[in-house]
Amino acid sequence: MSDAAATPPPATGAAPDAGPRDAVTAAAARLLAAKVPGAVVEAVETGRHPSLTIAADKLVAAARVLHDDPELAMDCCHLVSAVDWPAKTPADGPGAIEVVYHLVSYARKQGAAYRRSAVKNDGFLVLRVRVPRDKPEVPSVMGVWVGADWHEREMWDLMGVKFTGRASLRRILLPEDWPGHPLRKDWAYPVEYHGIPIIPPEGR
Amino acid sequence: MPPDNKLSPDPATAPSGAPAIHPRLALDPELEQSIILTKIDWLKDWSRRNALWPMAFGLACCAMEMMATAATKYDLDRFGSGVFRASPRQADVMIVAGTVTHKMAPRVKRLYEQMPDPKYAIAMGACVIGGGPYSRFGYHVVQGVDLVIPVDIYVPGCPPRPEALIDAIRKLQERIRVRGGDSLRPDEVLRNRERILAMSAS
Amino acid sequence: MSHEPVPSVPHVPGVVAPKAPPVVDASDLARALEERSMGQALRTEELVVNMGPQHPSTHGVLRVVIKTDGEVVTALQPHIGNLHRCVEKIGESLPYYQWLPYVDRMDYLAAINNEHGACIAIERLAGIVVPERAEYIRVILAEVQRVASHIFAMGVYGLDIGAITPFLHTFRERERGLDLLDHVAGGRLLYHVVRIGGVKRDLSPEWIDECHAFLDAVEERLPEYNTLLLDNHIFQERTCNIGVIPRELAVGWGVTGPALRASGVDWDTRRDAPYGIYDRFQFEVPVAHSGVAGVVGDCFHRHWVRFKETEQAIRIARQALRDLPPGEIQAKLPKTLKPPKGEAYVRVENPRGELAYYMVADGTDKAWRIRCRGPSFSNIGVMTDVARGALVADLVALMGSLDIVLGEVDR
Amino acid sequence: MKSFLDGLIDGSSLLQAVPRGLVYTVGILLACKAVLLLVSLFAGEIVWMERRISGRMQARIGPNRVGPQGLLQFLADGVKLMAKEDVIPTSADRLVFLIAPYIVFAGVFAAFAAVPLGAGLVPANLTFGLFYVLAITSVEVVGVIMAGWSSNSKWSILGTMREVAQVISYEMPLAISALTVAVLAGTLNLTEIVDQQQGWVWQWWVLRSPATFVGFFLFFTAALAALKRAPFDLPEAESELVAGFHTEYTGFRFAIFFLAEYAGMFLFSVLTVVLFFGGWHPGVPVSLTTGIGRALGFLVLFAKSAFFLSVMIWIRWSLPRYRVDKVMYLCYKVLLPWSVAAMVVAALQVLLTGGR
Repeated sequence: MSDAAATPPPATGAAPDAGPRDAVTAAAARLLAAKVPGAVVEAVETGRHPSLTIAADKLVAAARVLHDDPELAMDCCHLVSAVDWPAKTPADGPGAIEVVYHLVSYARKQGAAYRRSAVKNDGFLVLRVRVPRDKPEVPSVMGVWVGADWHEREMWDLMGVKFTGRASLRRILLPEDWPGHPLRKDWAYPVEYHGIPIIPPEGR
Repeated sequence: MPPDNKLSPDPATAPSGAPAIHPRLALDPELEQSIILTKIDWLKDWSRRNALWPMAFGLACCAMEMMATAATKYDLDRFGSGVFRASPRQADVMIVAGTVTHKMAPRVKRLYEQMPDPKYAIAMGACVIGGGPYSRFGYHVVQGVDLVIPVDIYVPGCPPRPEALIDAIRKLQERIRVRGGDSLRPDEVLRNRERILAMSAS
Repeated sequence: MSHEPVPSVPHVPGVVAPKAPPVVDASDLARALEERSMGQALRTEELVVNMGPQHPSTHGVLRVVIKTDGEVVTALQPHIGNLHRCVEKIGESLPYYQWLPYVDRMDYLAAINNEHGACIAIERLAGIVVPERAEYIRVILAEVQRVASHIFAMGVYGLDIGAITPFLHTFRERERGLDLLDHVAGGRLLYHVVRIGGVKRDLSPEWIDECHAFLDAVEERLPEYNTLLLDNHIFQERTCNIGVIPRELAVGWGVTGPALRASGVDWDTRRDAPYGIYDRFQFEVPVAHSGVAGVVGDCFHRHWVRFKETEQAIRIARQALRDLPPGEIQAKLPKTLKPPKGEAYVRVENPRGELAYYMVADGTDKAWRIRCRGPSFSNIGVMTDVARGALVADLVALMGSLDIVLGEVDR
Repeated sequence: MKSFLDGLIDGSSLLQAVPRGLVYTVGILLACKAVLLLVSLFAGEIVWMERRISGRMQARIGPNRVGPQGLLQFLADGVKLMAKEDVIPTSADRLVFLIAPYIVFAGVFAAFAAVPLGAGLVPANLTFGLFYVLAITSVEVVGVIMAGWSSNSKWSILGTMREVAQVISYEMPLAISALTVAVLAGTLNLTEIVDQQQGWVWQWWVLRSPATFVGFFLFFTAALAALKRAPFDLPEAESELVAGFHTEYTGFRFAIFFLAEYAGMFLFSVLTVVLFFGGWHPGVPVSLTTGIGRALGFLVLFAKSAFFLSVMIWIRWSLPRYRVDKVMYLCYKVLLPWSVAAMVVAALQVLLTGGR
């Protein structure tokens, strides 16, 4: 995690502007501070992009706590995304890949108070995990949310994030022998694939 | 990848130096004029163009328009082409409706090969003709299905309207009427491939 | 294709797996003798069948490898990606304005709902306020699209079950809906009519009359569809208690939309986390209950929820048509849209479930990262856990009831 | 047939010159050819009928470009299929694969030998005609098993398993419900059964006894299943099994399967008419023994069977498909008990009233 901390902060979500605290994020931050100490690296509870940055090695424990807590009851992992943040210059280190989890609760959603708050943040709890770009290994949360299975496979396929501690991490969309991970910013278009020529974007 | 999936033209069928002769022209000129043969040929072509059974094979958005063409308002069955066969063995025309991706290309080729001769292919939609909107940045999209299988009729549009597909069927019927119902000649196979290869190399 | 055993399509011959060379040793012989003595000399083997990518009921190019014991499915693995069209990469490569048409092509049966979500996400990034009239037009178009998509899904489900005529009957009404959208957008299937900051064209009074006529026609026809499907004895036998997705499984897999409501979860994004102006309309969210037929979470309820939702979509569209205010339909926008640094996560209720966009802007005219969550992507996943022990025919019924569109699975 | 040929020979001096055996052989072959042509033509037109009726049901038009109103559509389809490449999969069992379609067709076609299409218009007026027809149609299953097994395709084998289970099971209710008529009529000869229905409409077997009334519905349902028509079209369920047992068949061989299916439809609708609906008797007491009368009788029979064909088509395009276990349930727990009950009632009726 120290590698990731050394990388420059991402261009997004870091600037907390003034505003009301997001109740869900704040509750999650409190819960994690009590149950899994050291899990929350950075907590943004206000502004347009409230989120919790979680240490990669504590992710599964934190996910389990968020899932099992009767108050929060984050029973659905809506989406697993990954964002590539390559370093501007080689001196800045390897750059980072940020894995973003959008969690939502269906068990808790009953009640008018939640519905009002849902308008603000759509009711999502956003978790971020930042890992170095040259060694993007994140523990899998498939054991907690079974639906994360395919999302993780897709992020391995397109972004090359290695999710550890899960059964099989195969490509899901692209063929198994596809060169590289296309959503990496430095990925180059292949010239041909199995005898079918591909005209690169510059040629079209 | 096993060699049978190699998408480059087979050297045996690729055009050699001499221009390939259309099988119908290869007959003895005198025999060609024979009434019976002409009549049988006419009957064959007549039946082929009036009973073009498409394969029930949709890839993407265009497949919805293909279904619309077969359905209530447009009714492809009027032209005898309403029998969508799920098995390629019983289909005559493969309407490649929708984006062909690199993962799908070997299967498209294989399905085409599973169809019995004479067989025809209609490239429906921009994606199938040349990659369409995905041709530039869509790394996983084949830039034209004619890199994989020979295509008889191209239908532009994204997606083409059902009228356009009906027109394509009519065009295919016209093509069979004018130049006989045999499948594409070897020298016509993958003709676009050379062009694409040249562009790719530059 | 070295990565897969055989890139086989259904017609690849090979009923019997190649026999391994006979290796006989004493223990094998002993076991064989023992089996024979127990009356198990008849050797049976499981059949691995490749369903798709060219199969009439995989709704496109889904490939499902199923292991069957006779007719009973013992294991199943969906393989997707045959329609991966790189929408996320294109989103990073093209300006926001130019990316919008690609969104249509994700869920090609509900193009307007896709556009709606994408525009909301971009507007939230850039802080654009949409004129009132445009908001209403968006809702009208989205609900017309939802009606068209749902009746199409109902008809296609009939096709999967083996009834061909309902499909064509629903198509007749769907054509009217498509004609309506065609009049506004100039395209039958993919529209690009919902634009950033508004909509492309205004609705004429004639269009509104025609829209009312369409909604009336669908409402009138819905009982007819039900006679052919929902109330049909054979249909009920084919769908009740089949492919039951329990609530926990549905939520865990991230199943959304009609499939989630059919599992008994009372959630509709339009009501519970409203986007656009959906909080202004009165409508009910149909949730499966055991009072209809079958058990909650089965194929029948997914179809039933779809039917009920069609009624509600008609209701919303009528309210929007009634309240349609006059005014502008397009906000003033710069020539090059450069949203400030930031991110947005927007989910909208598509006919198939919750479509979500995660957008990260870096201050340029192109997004830094766009991630789309296709609802069908999660809806297919649940199949692996549900289909075990079903018959092949039930598998088709289950697949059809989830109403997947491969365009948004593979994106 | 023999008496007809004898009459022909006696009337012609030319034919008397050739050996009688040769005349019989040629005559039989010609009759076969005529029936084959007739059946093929009917099967083809049933295909056209089905496509047009389904088109109407679905707010479409259906084929209307080839010939007047698309009547020649079946010809185009047939010639095209014959002119197609004949693909035999490499891993198929070649011989079995090649002969399977003929066996399927032979099963249906041979049944027409004993089916009367009009007064005296029966190739072989067998005393056990009904038994023969029900028995010979079972040959079709053998052909289907051969086709499915030899194709060496997984979809084919699944379709074959369904076909075998279904058709063999439905033989029982089919035969038993047909026998309700035979029990009451006291004969298995189809011509005699028809002749017993001469006169007014209430002389038709379907209205003459509660047993035959129920028997008709059981017979028709079982016939749908035996024909693999929807809602029992599981062996070739397109949305499940691609094309079922004939997935691997191309061109001419596929055309034969196609023809056999529609010829089977024609066969069973004729059989329904012959057994339950008065055959060629129009339902009013008129004599149909003259030449014109026979021709009219044939038309009447054809019109009646066209009605039942339409019902089959109507059912096919309206109903969803049953699932394989429900099909079996319907056979063994519904149709079979009911048909046995109908049979018992018919037998009791014969005992109590002496039949008729």
